[in-house]
Amino acid sequence: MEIVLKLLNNYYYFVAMVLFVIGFHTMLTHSNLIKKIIGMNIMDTSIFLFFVAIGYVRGGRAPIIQEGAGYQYINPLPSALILTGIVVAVSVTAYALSLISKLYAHYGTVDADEIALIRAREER
Amino acid sequence: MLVAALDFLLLSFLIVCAIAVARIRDLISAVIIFAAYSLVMAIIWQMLGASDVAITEAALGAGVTTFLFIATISKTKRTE
Amino acid sequence: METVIYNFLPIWAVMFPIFMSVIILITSRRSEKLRNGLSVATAVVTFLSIAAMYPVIMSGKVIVFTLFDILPGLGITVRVDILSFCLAAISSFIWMLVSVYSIDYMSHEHGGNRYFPIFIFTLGSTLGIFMAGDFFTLFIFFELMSLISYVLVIHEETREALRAGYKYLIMTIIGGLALFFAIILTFELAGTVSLSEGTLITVPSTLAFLAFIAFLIGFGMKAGMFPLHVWLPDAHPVAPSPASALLSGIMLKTGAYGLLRVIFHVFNVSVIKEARWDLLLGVIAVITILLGSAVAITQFDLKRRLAYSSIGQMGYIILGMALLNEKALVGDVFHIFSHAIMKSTLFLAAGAIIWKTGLRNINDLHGIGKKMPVTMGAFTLAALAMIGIPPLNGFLSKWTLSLGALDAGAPVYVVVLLVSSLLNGLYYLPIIIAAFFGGEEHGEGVKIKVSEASYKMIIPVAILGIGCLMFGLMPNNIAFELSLKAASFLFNHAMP
Amino acid sequence: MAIHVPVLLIVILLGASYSVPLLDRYRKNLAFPLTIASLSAVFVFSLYLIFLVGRKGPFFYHLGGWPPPWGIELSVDFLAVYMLMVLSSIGLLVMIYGAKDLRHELKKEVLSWYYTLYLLLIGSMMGIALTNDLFNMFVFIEISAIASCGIISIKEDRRCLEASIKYLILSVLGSGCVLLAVAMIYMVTGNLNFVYIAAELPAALALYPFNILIALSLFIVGLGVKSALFPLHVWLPDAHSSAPSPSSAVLSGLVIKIYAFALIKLLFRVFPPQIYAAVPVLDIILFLSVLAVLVGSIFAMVQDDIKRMLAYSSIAQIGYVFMGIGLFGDRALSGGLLHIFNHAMMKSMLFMAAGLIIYATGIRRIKDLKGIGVRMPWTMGAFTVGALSMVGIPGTSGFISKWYLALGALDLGRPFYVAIILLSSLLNGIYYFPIVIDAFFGTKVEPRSEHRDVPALMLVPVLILAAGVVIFGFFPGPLLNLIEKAMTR
Amino acid sequence: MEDIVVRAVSRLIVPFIQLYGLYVIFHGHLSPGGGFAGGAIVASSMILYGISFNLEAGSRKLSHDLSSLLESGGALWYLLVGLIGILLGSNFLANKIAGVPLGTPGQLLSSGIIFLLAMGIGAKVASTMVTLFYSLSGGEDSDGNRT
Repeated sequence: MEIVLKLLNNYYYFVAMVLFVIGFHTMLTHSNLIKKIIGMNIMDTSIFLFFVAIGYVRGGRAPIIQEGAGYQYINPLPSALILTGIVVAVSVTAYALSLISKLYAHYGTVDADEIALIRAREER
Repeated sequence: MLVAALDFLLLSFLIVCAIAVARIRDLISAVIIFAAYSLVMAIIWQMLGASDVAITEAALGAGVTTFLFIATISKTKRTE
Repeated sequence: METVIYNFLPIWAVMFPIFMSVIILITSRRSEKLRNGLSVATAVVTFLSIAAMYPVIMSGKVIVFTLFDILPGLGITVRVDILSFCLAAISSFIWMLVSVYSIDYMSHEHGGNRYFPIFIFTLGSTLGIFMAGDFFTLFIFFELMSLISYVLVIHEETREALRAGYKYLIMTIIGGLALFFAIILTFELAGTVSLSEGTLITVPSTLAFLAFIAFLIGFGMKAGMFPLHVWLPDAHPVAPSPASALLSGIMLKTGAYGLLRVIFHVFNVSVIKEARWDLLLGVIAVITILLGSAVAITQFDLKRRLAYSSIGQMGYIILGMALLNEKALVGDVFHIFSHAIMKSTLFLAAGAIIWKTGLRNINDLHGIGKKMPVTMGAFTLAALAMIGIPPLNGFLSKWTLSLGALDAGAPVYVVVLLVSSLLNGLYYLPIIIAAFFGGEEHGEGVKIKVSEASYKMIIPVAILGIGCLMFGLMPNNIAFELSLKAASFLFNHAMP
Repeated sequence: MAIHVPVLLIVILLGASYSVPLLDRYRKNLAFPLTIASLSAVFVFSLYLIFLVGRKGPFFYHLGGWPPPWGIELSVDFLAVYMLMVLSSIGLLVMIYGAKDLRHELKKEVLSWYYTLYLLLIGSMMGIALTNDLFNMFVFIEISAIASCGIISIKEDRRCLEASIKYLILSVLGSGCVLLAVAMIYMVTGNLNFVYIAAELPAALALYPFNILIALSLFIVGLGVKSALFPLHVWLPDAHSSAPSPSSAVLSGLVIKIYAFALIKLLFRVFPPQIYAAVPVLDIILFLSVLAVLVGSIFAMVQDDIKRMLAYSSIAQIGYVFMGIGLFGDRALSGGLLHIFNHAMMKSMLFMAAGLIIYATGIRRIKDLKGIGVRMPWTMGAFTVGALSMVGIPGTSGFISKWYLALGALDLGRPFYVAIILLSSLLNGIYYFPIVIDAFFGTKVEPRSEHRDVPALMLVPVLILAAGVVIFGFFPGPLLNLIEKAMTR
Repeated sequence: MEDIVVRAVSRLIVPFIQLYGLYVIFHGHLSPGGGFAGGAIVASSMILYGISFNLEAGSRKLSHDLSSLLESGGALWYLLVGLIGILLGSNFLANKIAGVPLGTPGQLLSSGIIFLLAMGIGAKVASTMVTLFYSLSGGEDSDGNRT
């Protein structure tokens, strides 16, 4: 019961973890490379969700200063971090996709297992 | 209370989307669902007060990333 | 404590050959004569610089010099005491003779441009081992010598040589790693590995035992001690004969020297006696002696037989350490001298025969003594000394060893010595008898016209052969004096 | 001005990195000189930093003038300076070597992109070494991951592409773990600065022990994947062997080390020591490192491609670094740190030597290398020095790091690990020496027709590194000094 | 996609998207968004143009030379602006501390160098994204895989 309550209180963290596991699992188990990259994106966004949830102050407002208002703001630092994180994630995605299309040109498939098979056959 | 309900709805939508992305075999569909996932994620972030992140995610996760995925898939195979 | 003198001379004696080896390598492309001349000159100068230390050492002083530190507290240090001097003197002396011998020997072989620099470099590193001031320096030169002498072993580059060389290399690495382990354990236990610090480990413990075993493996490997001797009978015969003479005559002794230092510097007599490690050494020594001699009988390749004989003789030296008393130690150090002289005589003589006739099989050597009387004469002297016939130096060392064994209250070792002498006789005498009294057929009735080898080869052999006789005839010779002093020095050092 | 040197290092490299493609368009022949010039400048600057830190002591640099908890902080201490020295020296030498080799291995159009990626890689690694901020470290780790995948995939043959996608995916997994760990740490401490986290963590440990433990293990897994710790090494052999030789040299020599270095920094500077007493993380690292050392060597023995063999050997050698981390004593850790530099020298030299052989003759198979030493004595001489150093022969730098690791193991009363080190040295000997022996002695092979002369420019870096191995084998004093200071908290 | 509706709509909408992107870039210090998000928006407008007309027409609008100039130039601009801090005697990327005039809060020119930085970032991101898209969809020779 206690655990359920704890979960209810921290449901953002919980959802973030669930998404992380889904993303991680997709990345590890699917042999399709594009699927892997989507999994990577899910994994990354889940961590960003986690970050945002850390910075969230209940009842706080977005950290945009307006004159003369005494609001309580949410922590802006995680947002700054996530922005950087998104940049990184997008660049990795883009790079991975360009690699994948080149791999397709060479192997005719985007499936990691099939590529490994082709490689194994070649080396024999 | 309403806000909390909306939260739950959006979060469960996220999970459903994520699982759907993982399970669906048509890559284009997966990418579209992923775009929806990104948009919902952007909404959640906006609700959490991180509007900077939300706008970036909306532009990138739902926009450019999807373009890139689709461009790649159009050059390669569509089904897994 | 000992009186210490700081002097550059030992460093010079180590570094000069190493430096000259580079010069020789450079000049060897230009002129063969220059290369040979430089090699001999280097060996002579090195011998002279070692000999120059004689008066200082004889007055009981110790020469110490530290070059630089590699790790904090561990550096290249050089230290010459009486034991170091004994070994350095005999090795540089024999090196000098062998360098003269090599000139003609190598003129028929390929790769002289490689041989001479390596040969001189090995001299430097071997002297480095003997004159090292701590185990760290010793280790560095030990590895240097072992790796460089690999090139000497595989000089012929036949398939057989390469295989033997590979075995030698791997065993060397294993030995080096064991030594590394031992030294690091000693360093951890004692905080230093210097030879000038008195006994390093005074209490037997598990770690100390591990260190002892590791030392035994490391140095025993080089000394051809029983279960680790397997590389020796392969590696020594395949090397060119002058190199075999050095490998068997001198480089084996580096292992023996290391063991002496371990027993009397790292540990001491009381620790070893208390922990009964001397028994272990004794058993190993007996097995080594009997095995080496017995297997030598079954070998018909001349150099291979000599190599097995070396294993047996190294057994004597290990036995001398195991007895842990001063008399045995005298015999031990003297046997290092005598074996160095005897074995190099034998290998050089065998080399002269092979060089002249190309024959390696013992059965082909009938009547060779009549054609090469000087060579075979020296061979005979050395072989008789090996067996232990009285007026020769081998007899003197065995006699002292036996006295030591009796002193230690272990007459069984005397029996072992006698048995092994008998076995020695069994494999040396037939060669001599056949050489002088046998008919003149070479194997399948081939007649080869043979005369003596060139004088550059005979003279070193003859000098060494006469050495066997002289050191035996005169019991008060310089080598024996040195042995006496070295033994008392070591023994008193180890008895607090 | 002196105070700005640390940030200038990164700015120079990134600036040069972005200018190269521009230059390539307008002044083609200036791209390479610019690369070399920036790398040399960085090398000089990092030497200057060693001098500066030695004289004035460690200092911090605040980006944007914002002091820490808010701003990003660069910490210029002995540890960082040591790593900067390693990165800049090896980086410069490998690039000098690459001048000719890349022209041979890559297409002309992508040459300038290679310089871009290379400078980006070195710059980001310097960032990892310098930064004192957890998230900033993550960003640099990601940049270096992309750049290092880039310098593999840039040689567009299918093996490289496959290797780099494998590397990319595993490395993204690793950085996902690192990012989550960063989030965890931020959650419990509210800080990203190393110093502040270290101050907060002991108190936080009592409140949220699980979060911190999860963060610790995620760091180890994430950085372990990137530095090819044993069961996570699967990407390394393909990636390092198929890449162009300069890439292999810098990947094996520097890239895997920088992550191990980051882990050292985290474990040593950030996490409180009492956590290691409570949970056996270090023992797990130690166990894995033992496996790495042995399995890496055993796999290396059965390879017949020389670069693949070197790659497997890297797995074994990174095991030494992790063994130093796992033992966690002062001397063991200094052994590990020392091995970072020593292995960087040895392995990049070996890869460059292998690259030279491939450049000159096209031979990759170990069996075909017989007699190569007679034709390429200098190259194989350097290779021999590297092999000796791998085995740990005294007088080479490999010996010094082994000595320290072994002493560290004995300090903790664990002679077993000394035995492991010795066993692996023996294994190293078993697979390195036959190559050397075959190269110099034994059967001579006919010189093949496609023999190409080796330009001096390629040979010089190899010889410099070989000399470095020997020099630091005899005079490791300055290095040890630096590491000793780095070890003091 | 030769659809007249799509073409007409996108012709109409692209300028507005671009304007919005520029707005996001230049108001990064005042409102949500910034160089990166704005750059991505500008890029997506160009990609939209490329998709709805055809790729060749799209890539003609932003030539390879220009985009690579923008890519490198954007990053270099960022570094150069960062150096202003050092030149003014403070640290790298220093803004207020170095004495850069900030202007009045709430106005466009109110953030010192951040405004300048955002411009650089926006240009780089936009051009990089476009290059990436074209190289992925096979519009031109693919070597734009860096960020």
